[in-house]
Amino acid sequence: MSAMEAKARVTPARHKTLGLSDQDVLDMYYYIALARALDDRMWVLQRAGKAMFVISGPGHEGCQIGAMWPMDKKHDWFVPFYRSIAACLVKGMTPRDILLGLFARAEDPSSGGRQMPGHYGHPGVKILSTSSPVGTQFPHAAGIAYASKIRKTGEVTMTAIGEGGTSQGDVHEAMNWAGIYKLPIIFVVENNMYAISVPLHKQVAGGNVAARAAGYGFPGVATDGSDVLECYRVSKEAYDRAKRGDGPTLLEFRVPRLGSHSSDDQQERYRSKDEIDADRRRDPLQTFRIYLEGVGLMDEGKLKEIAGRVKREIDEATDYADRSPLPEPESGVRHLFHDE
Amino acid sequence: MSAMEAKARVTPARHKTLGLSDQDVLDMYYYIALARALDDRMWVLQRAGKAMFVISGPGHEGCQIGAMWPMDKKHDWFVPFYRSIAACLVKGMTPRDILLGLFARAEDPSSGGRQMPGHYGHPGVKILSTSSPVGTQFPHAAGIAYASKIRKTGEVTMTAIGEGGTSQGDVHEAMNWAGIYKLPIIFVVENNMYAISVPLHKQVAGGNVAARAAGYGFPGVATDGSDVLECYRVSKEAYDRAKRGDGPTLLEFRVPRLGSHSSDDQQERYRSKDEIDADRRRDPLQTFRIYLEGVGLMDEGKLKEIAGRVKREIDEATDYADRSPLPEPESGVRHLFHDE
Amino acid sequence: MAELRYIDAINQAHHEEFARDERVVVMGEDVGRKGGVFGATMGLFDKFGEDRVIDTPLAESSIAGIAIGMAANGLLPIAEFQFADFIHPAFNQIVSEAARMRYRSNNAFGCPVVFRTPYGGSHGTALYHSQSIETYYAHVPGLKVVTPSTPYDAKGLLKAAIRDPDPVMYLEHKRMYRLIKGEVPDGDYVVPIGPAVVRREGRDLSIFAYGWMLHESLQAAEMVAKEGIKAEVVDLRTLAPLDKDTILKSVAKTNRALIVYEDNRFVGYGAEVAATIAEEAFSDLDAPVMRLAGPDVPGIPFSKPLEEWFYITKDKIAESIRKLAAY
Amino acid sequence: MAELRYIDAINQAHHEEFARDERVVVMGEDVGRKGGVFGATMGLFDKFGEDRVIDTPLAESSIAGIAIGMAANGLLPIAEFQFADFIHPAFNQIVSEAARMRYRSNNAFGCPVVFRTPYGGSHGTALYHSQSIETYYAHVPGLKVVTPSTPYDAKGLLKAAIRDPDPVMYLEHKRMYRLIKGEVPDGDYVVPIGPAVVRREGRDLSIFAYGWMLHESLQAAEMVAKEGIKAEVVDLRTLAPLDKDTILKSVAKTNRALIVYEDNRFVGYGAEVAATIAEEAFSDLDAPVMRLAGPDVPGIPFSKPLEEWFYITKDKIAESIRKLAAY
Ligand SMILES: Cc1ncc(C[n+]2csc(CCOP(=O)(O)OP(=O)(O)O)c2C)c(N)n1
Ligand SMILES: Cc1ncc(C[n+]2csc(CCOP(=O)(O)OP(=O)(O)O)c2C)c(N)n1
Ligand SMILES: [Mg+2]
Ligand SMILES: [Mg+2]
Repeated sequence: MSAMEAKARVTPARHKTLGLSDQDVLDMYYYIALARALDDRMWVLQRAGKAMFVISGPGHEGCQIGAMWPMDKKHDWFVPFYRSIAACLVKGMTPRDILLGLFARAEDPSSGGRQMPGHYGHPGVKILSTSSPVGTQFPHAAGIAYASKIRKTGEVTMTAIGEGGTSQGDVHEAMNWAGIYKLPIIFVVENNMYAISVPLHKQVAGGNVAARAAGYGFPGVATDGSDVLECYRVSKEAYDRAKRGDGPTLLEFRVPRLGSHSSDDQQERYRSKDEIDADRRRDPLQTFRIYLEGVGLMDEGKLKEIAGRVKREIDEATDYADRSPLPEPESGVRHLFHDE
Repeated sequence: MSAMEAKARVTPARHKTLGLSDQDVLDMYYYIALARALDDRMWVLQRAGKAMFVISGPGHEGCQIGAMWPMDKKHDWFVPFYRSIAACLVKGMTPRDILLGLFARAEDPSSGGRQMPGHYGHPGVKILSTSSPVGTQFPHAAGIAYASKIRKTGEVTMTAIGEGGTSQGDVHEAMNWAGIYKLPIIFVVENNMYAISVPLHKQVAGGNVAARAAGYGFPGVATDGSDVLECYRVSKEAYDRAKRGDGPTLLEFRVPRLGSHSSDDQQERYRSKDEIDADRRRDPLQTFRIYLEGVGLMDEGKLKEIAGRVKREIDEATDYADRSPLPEPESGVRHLFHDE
Repeated sequence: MAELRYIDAINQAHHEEFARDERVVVMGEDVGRKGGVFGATMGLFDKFGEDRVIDTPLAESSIAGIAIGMAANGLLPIAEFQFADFIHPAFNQIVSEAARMRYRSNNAFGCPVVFRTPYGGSHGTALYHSQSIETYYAHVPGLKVVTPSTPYDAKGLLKAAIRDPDPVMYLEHKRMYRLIKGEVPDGDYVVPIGPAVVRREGRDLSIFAYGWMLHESLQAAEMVAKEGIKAEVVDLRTLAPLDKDTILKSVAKTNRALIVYEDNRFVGYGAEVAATIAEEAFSDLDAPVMRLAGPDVPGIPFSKPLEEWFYITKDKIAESIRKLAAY
Repeated sequence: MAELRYIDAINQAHHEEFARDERVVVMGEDVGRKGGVFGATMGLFDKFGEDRVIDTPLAESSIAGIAIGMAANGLLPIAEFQFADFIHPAFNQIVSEAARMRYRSNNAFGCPVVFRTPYGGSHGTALYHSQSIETYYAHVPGLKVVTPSTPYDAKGLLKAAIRDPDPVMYLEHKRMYRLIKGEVPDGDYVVPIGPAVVRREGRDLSIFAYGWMLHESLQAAEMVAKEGIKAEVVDLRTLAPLDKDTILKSVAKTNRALIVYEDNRFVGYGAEVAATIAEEAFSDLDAPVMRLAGPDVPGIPFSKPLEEWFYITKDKIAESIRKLAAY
């Protein structure tokens, strides 16, 4: 969705029809802005030599926030991937938590500085620890959902992956399992058209990830990931479906990739300037702002206020994380097993 | 398809419409009869203590013969699974080859007696060596087809698996690859409703394997595997499609399982008598005979003649294989690498 | 106390743990209505229902991966792999995920999963139903590996594995299932993960073995006893973590070590035992540490003469004992 | 002859083999237009086209499995795994299929595939971009495993691997890519798979190492040389099959052996080297065979202090040398 299309989609009642209050959509915008600013900060810190590596999700924030919004932040489970920064923020992680990870500090709740940045996890808000091998999280999520089902906890599980990751056998196996047991689970695929440098047509036969769901007997929905409210709408439907016991949903969000794959990559080497520019025009931070302006909830002043709040939070978190101690060398042996 | 349904489907022109001569259909029947008799013989030998293990395909022969019929026996590739006995016979293996494997003789062309019976392979007729881990053959077949495509050999590759095997990640990965490169390949799924004891609804989400193909952007067709001519028809279409360069087809044949999983299994422990009986009524050996009788190509005398020929061939093969020497113990070290 | 077959001891442990703790579930191909292809889970489906006794799709990576997820959400899954040869598709989930969950999350998440699987050669098991896989997994930090050799240990170690807060690979040499019988207490007991045990005392040399090789070694020790060679036989039982103390104590007594394993020799598990002895018992040794292991071919071939060529039998072990004793 | 970086030598070998034999193809994630995340396949896509330089889907099991199929049908595939940490999903295809194709088919089918992958720790590579995987694969009969340590060997061994009629795992320690430079002949030459090589002569003890550890060991040897300890340093180069002769000859000369590897110590590759020396050079040894290896935790943690805690550095090696020399 471009700016022009975004404008065309402004109808005053849109978010209300979806059951979202004015405060809800303002909060959603705040999270998009927060995630983006945090993201920008991480790249600045990396370029300044304060961080070794960044992998983040510019362009993916809108769909993540739309998808996570219906979830119960305390009760439900999230099994993220490395681009899930916005989703993790909504789920309950803080900029501090994320920057403690970036700086690999002892206090980093994801891994105590053991993993690369971007490998989120947080037991307090039921975000399962992320690893690097792409695809492995899908069976984990299905297992969590199976446990919810037979333990009758009423939890819903959401997991996320890139479209490239859907090529993995594990993704198929997990969707097959989830379909068999009609699990309360939402599979999110954030399709940014690339797996590092590999374009969609060399990764996804048929070009349509959502279409795969039909083969497992559950619905698959493809949505413009820069249309935050539409992302929310399909996610709410998927959530209700899971809650009702009607089984899984596969959500494919078509999102812009606004940056290189990671700080180790230069996308200019394999993407044209035109294509990169076209993606920029689909930035959810912009399209959602246009919506809020259109329905009269956002203006210059409000924008400044949010930007200010976000900056303060991130400055504070950066300072905190920066001052926080590194792990002790000898702690490397710890937690191999439970009692050690 | 039951006997009654089989009778209903007798129309004089049916095989001719499909471009099959009278001789073709008689040959097809011969192969079904040959595969079945060979199968029966293997079980007799096993019960008599002459063979340690049998795994075979009673009930699957009709679809295998229909599927293999359009293939070029010398030029095209086949990547089988353990039930592919009838398909391997059509492709060019002989009862002797199969029984040399059953008796684990040095001369066994599949493995020189190294593998369990049922692990077919034959370089002379381009049947790739089979292993036991289910699913691994799908990527192999896709790799062969990719080589055919870029080497421009015009070969078509067929591979086969049970419906249970489609749960494997490898199967997904191979179909994805084949879809991306529009490979000249036919994926055959012989759906007998069980993976050993596990029923379809606990293995295949959605219950419909053919439906998976749409997710990869190529056609999937489900066919009654006891209707040999229909199996041929869809296979011929798939073959022509592959030859034209239009890419893969997924063929799901719904077949009866007329025996236990293998000689180590007793299906009575997990299947009802009624269900087993219902399967027996869908025996392709019977339904195809009914067709041939209906169109006047088969009668008592002809049946006897074929049975006699088949028995002679199998007796001869049994004798030969039985007299054939076992491998030398010291040969166990050989062929780890090329030059050894 | 009853005399049970090895397989029955495993089955009994399942039944008792299922009754004791409703978080315990078992999942795998044919573990449900059929009760497992070897019968390890017989009777559980009818008694505990299909929610807890789960016939899975034929997809090993997800068997492991889903078990990991279940464990993260309050269950204690036993993941059965029908044959050890077919655990390989799950290698990534076991190595990268199960074994690392606690370490990578800095103790935030654990992974109390038991990976159970029948391994090793029996008659006619051929290339793909006979593999030894312990080497691959014993090398994985974060994973415990046990190989019980008696019905008593089979039950007690399975209980320990189920109750362990970390992932345990539980390996059953399939040749023992029906052949090996022994006394098994009816009630609850646990054999701790870790300690090895001396199965036969001796003073001329020490044999280190596990699984089926323990039984062949005990018979070989019996054979050479008649010739006056007193072999000590140590059952390693737990392969990771390794009980070095018991090993070093035995070598300190006998001054000679023979390590017997059925797996391929090269970079096989026994190399670690040999290297440990070489490094830590150097001055105790009167002879080179010796290994007797499977030939370095990809598996046990099917045909009888080839199968016999492969196997490590009591005769071959006795031969090695004589050689080592004579050094 | 030019001085090339390790990565450039690998790249050059690709270019030459692609030009020499049109059956050679390369496949992997980002090997095409991007030229690989480390640049190993740079320039191939433009020169040889997308049929032969194949950007694959993100699915390692199929990268291996499809390569096996290609090899069965007349191609010579090089399958690149972006990081060794991500080869695990392909474990089944490599172990059960590639390594067994010839043996199981009694020589009817071969599997001329090269599995190439960057392994080992460099700065900031963390738990999942730093693994050593050689132990798993060196244990697999039917698979050859090479670990070149110099640009010269990198080129020559890659050519040998591509031309080998059997599957070869080609492991590149990623820390060498840009740091290690050396003379590389422009034209065609091959370094045979198999022979180890003595990189530094010495008579007080022998160090056995490969990959990055070779370079740390050479530096450590230099350090202790100043203290009068003359360490011989042997580059194993090929891990499977192992060149026992060169190892035993060196031990016969120095009577002391130190094996250095970055992989986790327990059941690590070095155990085989240690066990072999202990068994076959027993009477040559004046001191216990010693191993220095990575701690037994699931990987190299990210945070600097933890990373340094893990690494086997020249200082730690020098420390071990002194201890062994003093025994
Ligand atoms: C199993 C595995 N293989 C390879 C990689 C290296 N890798 C990391 S991200 C990535 C591309 C992922 O693409 P996609 O799933 O589309 O997600 P995106 O990064 O585009 O959001 C690759 C190849 C990995 N982490 N894990
Ligand atoms: C990877 C792997 N896991 C498990 C097995 C054991 N096994 C052999 S056949 C089979 C069931 C296969 O069912 P299906 O694919 O439906 O084929 P069918 O036997 O019914 O024709 C199983 C579980 C195996 N051979 N390979
Ligand atoms: Mg992507
Ligand atoms: Mg079936």
